[in-house]
Amino acid sequence: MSRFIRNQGWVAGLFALLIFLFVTTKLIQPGYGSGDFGSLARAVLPYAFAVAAQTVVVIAGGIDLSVAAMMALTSVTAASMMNGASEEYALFVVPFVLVLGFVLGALNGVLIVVTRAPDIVVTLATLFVLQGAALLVLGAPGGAAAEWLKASVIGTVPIPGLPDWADAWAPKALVLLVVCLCIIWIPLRRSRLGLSIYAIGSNELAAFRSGVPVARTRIIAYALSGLFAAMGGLSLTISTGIGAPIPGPYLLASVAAVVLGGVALGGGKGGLLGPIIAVFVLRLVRTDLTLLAIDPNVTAIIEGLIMVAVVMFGAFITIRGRPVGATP
Amino acid sequence: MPKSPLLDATGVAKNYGAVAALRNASLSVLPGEVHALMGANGAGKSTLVKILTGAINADAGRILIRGQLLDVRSPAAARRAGLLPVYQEPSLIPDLDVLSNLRLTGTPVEPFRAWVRELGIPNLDIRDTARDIPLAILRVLDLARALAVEPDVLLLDEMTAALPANLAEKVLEVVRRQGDAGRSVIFISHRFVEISALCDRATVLRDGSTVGVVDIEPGIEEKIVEMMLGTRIEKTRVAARAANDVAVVGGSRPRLSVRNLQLGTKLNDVSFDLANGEVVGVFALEGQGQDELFATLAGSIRPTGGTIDVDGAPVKFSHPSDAIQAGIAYVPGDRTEALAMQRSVRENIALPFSAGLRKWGPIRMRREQVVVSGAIGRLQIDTRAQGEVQRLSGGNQQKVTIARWIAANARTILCFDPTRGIDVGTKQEIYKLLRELAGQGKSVLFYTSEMEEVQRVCDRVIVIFGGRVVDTFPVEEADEPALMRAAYGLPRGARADVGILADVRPASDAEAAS
Amino acid sequence: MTDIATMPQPVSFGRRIKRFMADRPLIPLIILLVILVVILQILRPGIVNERWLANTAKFAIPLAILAGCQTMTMLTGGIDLSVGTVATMSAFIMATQIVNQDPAVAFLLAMLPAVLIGLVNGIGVGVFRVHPLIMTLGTSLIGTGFLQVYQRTVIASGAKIPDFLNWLGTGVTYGFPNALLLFVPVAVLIVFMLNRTGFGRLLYAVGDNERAARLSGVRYWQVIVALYVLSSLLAGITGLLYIGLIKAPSLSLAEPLVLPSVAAAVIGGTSIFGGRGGYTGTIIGALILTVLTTLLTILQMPEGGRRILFGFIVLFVTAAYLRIVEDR
Amino acid sequence: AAGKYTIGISNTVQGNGWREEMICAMKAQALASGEVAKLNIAHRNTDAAGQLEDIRNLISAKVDAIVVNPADPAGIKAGLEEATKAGIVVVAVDQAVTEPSAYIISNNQEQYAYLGAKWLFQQMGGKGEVFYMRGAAGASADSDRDKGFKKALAEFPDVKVAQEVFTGWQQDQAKQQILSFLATGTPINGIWTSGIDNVIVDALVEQQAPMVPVVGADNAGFVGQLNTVKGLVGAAVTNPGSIGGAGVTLALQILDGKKPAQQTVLVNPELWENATDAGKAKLKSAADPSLSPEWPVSISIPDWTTYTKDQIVACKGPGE
Ligand SMILES: Nc1ncnc2c1ncn2[C@@H]1O[C@H](COP(=O)(O)OP(=O)(O)OP(=O)(O)O)[C@@H](O)[C@H]1O
Ligand SMILES: Nc1ncnc2c1ncn2[C@@H]1O[C@H](COP(=O)(O)OP(=O)(O)OP(=O)(O)O)[C@@H](O)[C@H]1O
Ligand SMILES: [Mg+2]
Ligand SMILES: [Mg+2]
Repeated sequence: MSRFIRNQGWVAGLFALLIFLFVTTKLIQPGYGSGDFGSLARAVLPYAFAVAAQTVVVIAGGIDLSVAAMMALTSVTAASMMNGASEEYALFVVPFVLVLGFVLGALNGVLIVVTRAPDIVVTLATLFVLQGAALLVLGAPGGAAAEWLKASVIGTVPIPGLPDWADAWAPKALVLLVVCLCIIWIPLRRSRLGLSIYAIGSNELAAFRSGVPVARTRIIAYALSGLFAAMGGLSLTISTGIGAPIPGPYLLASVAAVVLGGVALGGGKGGLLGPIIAVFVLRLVRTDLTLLAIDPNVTAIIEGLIMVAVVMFGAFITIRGRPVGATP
Repeated sequence: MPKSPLLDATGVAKNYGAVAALRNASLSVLPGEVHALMGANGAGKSTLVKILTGAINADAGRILIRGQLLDVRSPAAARRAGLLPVYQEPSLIPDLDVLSNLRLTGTPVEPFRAWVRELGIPNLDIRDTARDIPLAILRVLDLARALAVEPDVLLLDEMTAALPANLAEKVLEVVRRQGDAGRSVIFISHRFVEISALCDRATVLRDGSTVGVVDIEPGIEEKIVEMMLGTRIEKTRVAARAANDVAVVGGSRPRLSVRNLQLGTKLNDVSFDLANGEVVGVFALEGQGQDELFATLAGSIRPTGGTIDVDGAPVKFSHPSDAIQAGIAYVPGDRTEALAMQRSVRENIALPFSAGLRKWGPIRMRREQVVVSGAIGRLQIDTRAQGEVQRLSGGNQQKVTIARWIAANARTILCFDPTRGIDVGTKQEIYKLLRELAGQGKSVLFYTSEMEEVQRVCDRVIVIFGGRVVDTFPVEEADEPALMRAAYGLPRGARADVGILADVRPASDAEAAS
Repeated sequence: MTDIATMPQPVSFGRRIKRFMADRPLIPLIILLVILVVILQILRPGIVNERWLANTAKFAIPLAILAGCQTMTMLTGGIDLSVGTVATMSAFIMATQIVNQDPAVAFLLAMLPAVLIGLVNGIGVGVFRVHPLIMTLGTSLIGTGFLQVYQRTVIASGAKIPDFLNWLGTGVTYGFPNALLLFVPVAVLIVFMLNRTGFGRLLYAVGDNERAARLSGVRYWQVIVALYVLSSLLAGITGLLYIGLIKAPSLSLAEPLVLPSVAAAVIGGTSIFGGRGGYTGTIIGALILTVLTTLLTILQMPEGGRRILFGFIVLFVTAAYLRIVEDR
Repeated sequence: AAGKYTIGISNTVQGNGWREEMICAMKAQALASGEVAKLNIAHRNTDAAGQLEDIRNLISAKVDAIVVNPADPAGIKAGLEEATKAGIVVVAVDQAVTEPSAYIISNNQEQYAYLGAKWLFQQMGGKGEVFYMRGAAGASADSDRDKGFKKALAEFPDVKVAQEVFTGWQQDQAKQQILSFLATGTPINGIWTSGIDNVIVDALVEQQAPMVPVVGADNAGFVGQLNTVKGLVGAAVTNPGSIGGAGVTLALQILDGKKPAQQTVLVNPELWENATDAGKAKLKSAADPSLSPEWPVSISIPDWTTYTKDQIVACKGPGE
């Protein structure tokens, strides 16, 4: 039990915060209902994928500054491929873009391994490269998305055996997110590869000496990051119906959510659930700020304060909660 | 008929920039043999182990396993070839629990558990995160993990150095049985007792070259030392002074006076005095509260009860700097805790000089140079790779941690197992140094995991068991059986009924224990 | 026991050069810089003239000072992402306050937010142990918010660039930019501080092994608070210099310098994990980035291609430098 | 406030003078109209997906109308459609949107570029080299302006683009680019900027480079320079940030049941140059040194905005 609290306490606390925010939202706007929740889920989608992409590499002891640029590139690629193409063609575009993300992500990893330069520099460099590539694909926002793709995040999923009112709270966007993340994350977490990713993040030398193929693991971690980023890029195209070559604000948001979600920058610790809940928290805060019609200039202050306060609080309870006798 | 070697390495060389870690090392191990690899600090033992197990690649050399040429390019390849190391530093992944660590290396769990029990840790929870496990236990887990896959050749790099006596004993016992079972073990240690109890032959390295291979037989010790160091060294018994001398030097007030010290469940009612000019030994089995005692005195942890007086005045430490201000310096047993590994030897030694707010200004480089090189000279630190401490050999790193407080001229030094992983020659130096410090009126609190050290350096010994001081011996009475009995919490005079401790030397029948 | 391995090996000329450079990591960095300049001169013969040198210095100086903030914080394993906001704030406040205030008062008002943000950063990182990336990101959000709120109060009063800052930012004396009058002392001070003062030593020690520093009597929070305040002060001064150079107070004036400042420090050989690096390398790193920007400006190619090239050159420079300096 | 409506505002670029003026114009107009009880402003740096989020949040907040400066004409279609379905009046300002139910009151970006470029090429005598300083690569306003610029270029076959750069609408980047370019010594005959203009003139003055005609926007700083810098010939093309105020007016008209004749209203730019006396006079009257140099001087749009200068400068909305 105490081990559960130690390992999952942060995530549980975050979840409690989320529930608290939902209650607050309902108080602010009594009409807040399932439709609004659907909006929230759709807003969360690109952030959640960005944060998943970031989480994998952070756990592996790295950082990926190219997440947002990767999303932009995959988004414009998808949008320009689907422009004027048939609905069925999108069936080919989606896997193609996912593979593209995976390969480009792997390339990040390969460059890190081969150049031996720090992750932060390599991904900073690829940030520019991917941005440039996105501009070459589409010089200005444009392109299109297949209608069935756009429909895939609108509305709700009828879940057999559940009453309608409950179905209404299962927006397609949320179901899509959960499915996409679980399909990759759960098997990964249970596999030796997953352990290896945690291992190289925790202590690279020890991992190497334990026989972990460090280089290969790092490359795969970045490839997975690329894959998640490609999902994020697709989700952008799906929700906006276009591709935009300028990266959105997903990089810093992803780093912030990773830390809020209890994943140590430095590697080896944490999971995916925390950061995803953190994304919901951050988006819901944004909703509340809008519902309250707070002065927009003050919202920046509030968002910054919340970020700092939550992390400080976390740090504070870890300092306090240290067992007696442990050397700090 | 001579058996053909299981492992045969010849002409191994490895350079780090200008430093030659290995020049021409060779090592040949027979099946079923426990083979010692010996050498002074920095001789290249760890480097050779790393090369044999694929952790680093050699610049030159040839490695044969069962007569077959083998290119061990990675730890995984070495594992496949049946070579398994336990390195000088723990190799479990800190943020994974033990079970995940086993899965990561594909180690079978049940054999591992069996070995862990065998090695004297009955109640390990394999769901514990490695980071939360004490260093000594981690070392044992490393060994159990290696044993569980039944390697052909087991390479143990200073396996016992960080272990308290009870665990070390178990390890030796297990290792010896490996040899009996036909598997080979390469065993690195600076402790001759262990070597003579355990090993069949020894390969001696000096300055990166193999200088000889000898059979272990009574009296060979001197010869090995000679080969290791190139010269004969005097193995002196440092004379401890009688307790009444101390009182004269120190005056009536003790330098450090601890009363009823309490720390959660770890320390109960610890009281003792440390006089000026006195070396007091602390002896304990693993995990009896000695770590916490030292950390408390060093200001790293705040006690939950009791008092500490320095020179008769009560003190409360809330940070190590308070202790340092009071002239109390702490040398931790784990050197990675004490050193800035990427910085130079000089910066590491001079670090306390800049600690205080008042000392943040310009550094007087010349004065610092003098003080630092004085300390380096006094501990004879091998400074060939001094640009970064991490490039020093383990033993030399250990010396840097002590040199720091010699340079800072601390009045009281809390030494936690300072000779861990230090070669014989240097050990003598350190004993001498501690006595010299005592001679200058400084006081030393000295925890050791090696019983014979107690007699070499200490004036008095206190024994801790279950967070309490269970006994205090003048050095004359601190023979090994007495210490061991006390360490197990057995009162003095009850010796007859404890057969287990008849002789602590693992050489004797430790099997009788169970 | 005779063997070739024991004989002194003849060291090849290549190895000797490599070792020479490894001991003096500045030399390869300078060589890389010179190569870039030569390429520039080949592409546009005559461009490398006195005027160009002065302009390059003018733009490299603010970048180099901010990169100095990154160098110092990175030595302790931190990072200061709030420098852009701090510089912008002090610049904006200076330009708007000088209209109605005494210059000295305006200066103090301009440096006030710098001190405050530095203090908050330092306390968050040093006392509450918040990850520096999150802490400084949070304070920079908060700072931006406050700046926007402030901005609304001074719309009517307009802005003015003090002549002195103008002179310092854009002036050239005997071919040397006046900004050097500020930069040279600052650079000398930083280099001296890092190498020859107790505080500098502590930055390295704390970043390398905080526990070791603690056991040596170092109080972590003191070092960290002092460090982040110093970093913020430098950023504030950079802001004043930069407003003198750009002469257009905007609410995002120095933000574009943040990522390059991190890049300059990393290219210059400072490790983001702490304990390793120095300021002289950073200065060259800043020059390299500035020259690179020029190079890309005058290249005739699509913007996408330019960014791709920029990314690859940054990667190449860092990788080449690491290869040369690492003695493996 | 006495008003009855709640108006939601969504904007996706923060921290540049033009957008700040737009927001202030919206606030001032809402206040001056007396019809607005509350403004609900989502104003941050984000992309089209982020704007969708903001629009949906505004729908959740049950505003009566949404005035939006679109991050992209097509990218927020779904959100605008949902808003209309929810009975909310939608007005796009500054740029068009593809959602047919939305009303649009927009600056004509293509015309903006065409007007300035054409004037510039005429000044250059229909031949020579032009330095083309664009906005942010990949932004839709930038590509619209590019169309207008290319259209003018096609009319002057002897004008060549010496160099094309993207300033990212960043002052510092633009200044570094112009200085680098000047250092190459390449002769040019004119400079076209996408609104990052005063730093360009500064650079020419600092470097004592030969003055060439410069085209910029009606930013207070640049307009001031056109009046005062010796030897500078140039033109400011209006691109009023006060379009935001016009958007609020339009939204209120619709809410009050006065639907405009067309769905789209284009506010065409004007060009103020200092090459002729008439132009000079116009520039003189337009100049406003009391404004922040990044703010466009055209702080109001006749027929569309009713606030006073004090009101927009105070930048206060209803209830503040
Ligand atoms: N990464 C490195 N860079 C430079 N020199 C190194 C490096 N690693 C080891 N050395 C040098 O190689 C030599 C041999 O080191 P090694 O660790 O093998 O010694 P050792 O025999 O294990 O000593 P100890 O008993 O002290 O552990 C030492 O002089 C050491 O300074
Ligand atoms: N910067 C330095 N370089 C070289 N040696 C130093 C330096 N600072 C201190 N020492 C040495 O360390 C020892 C302790 O000096 P330290 O200044 O720490 O003593 P202190 O009792 O704290 O003195 P004070 O209270 O005056 O600061 C002295 O032997 C001194 O020579
Ligand atoms: Mg060793
Ligand atoms: Mg050793």
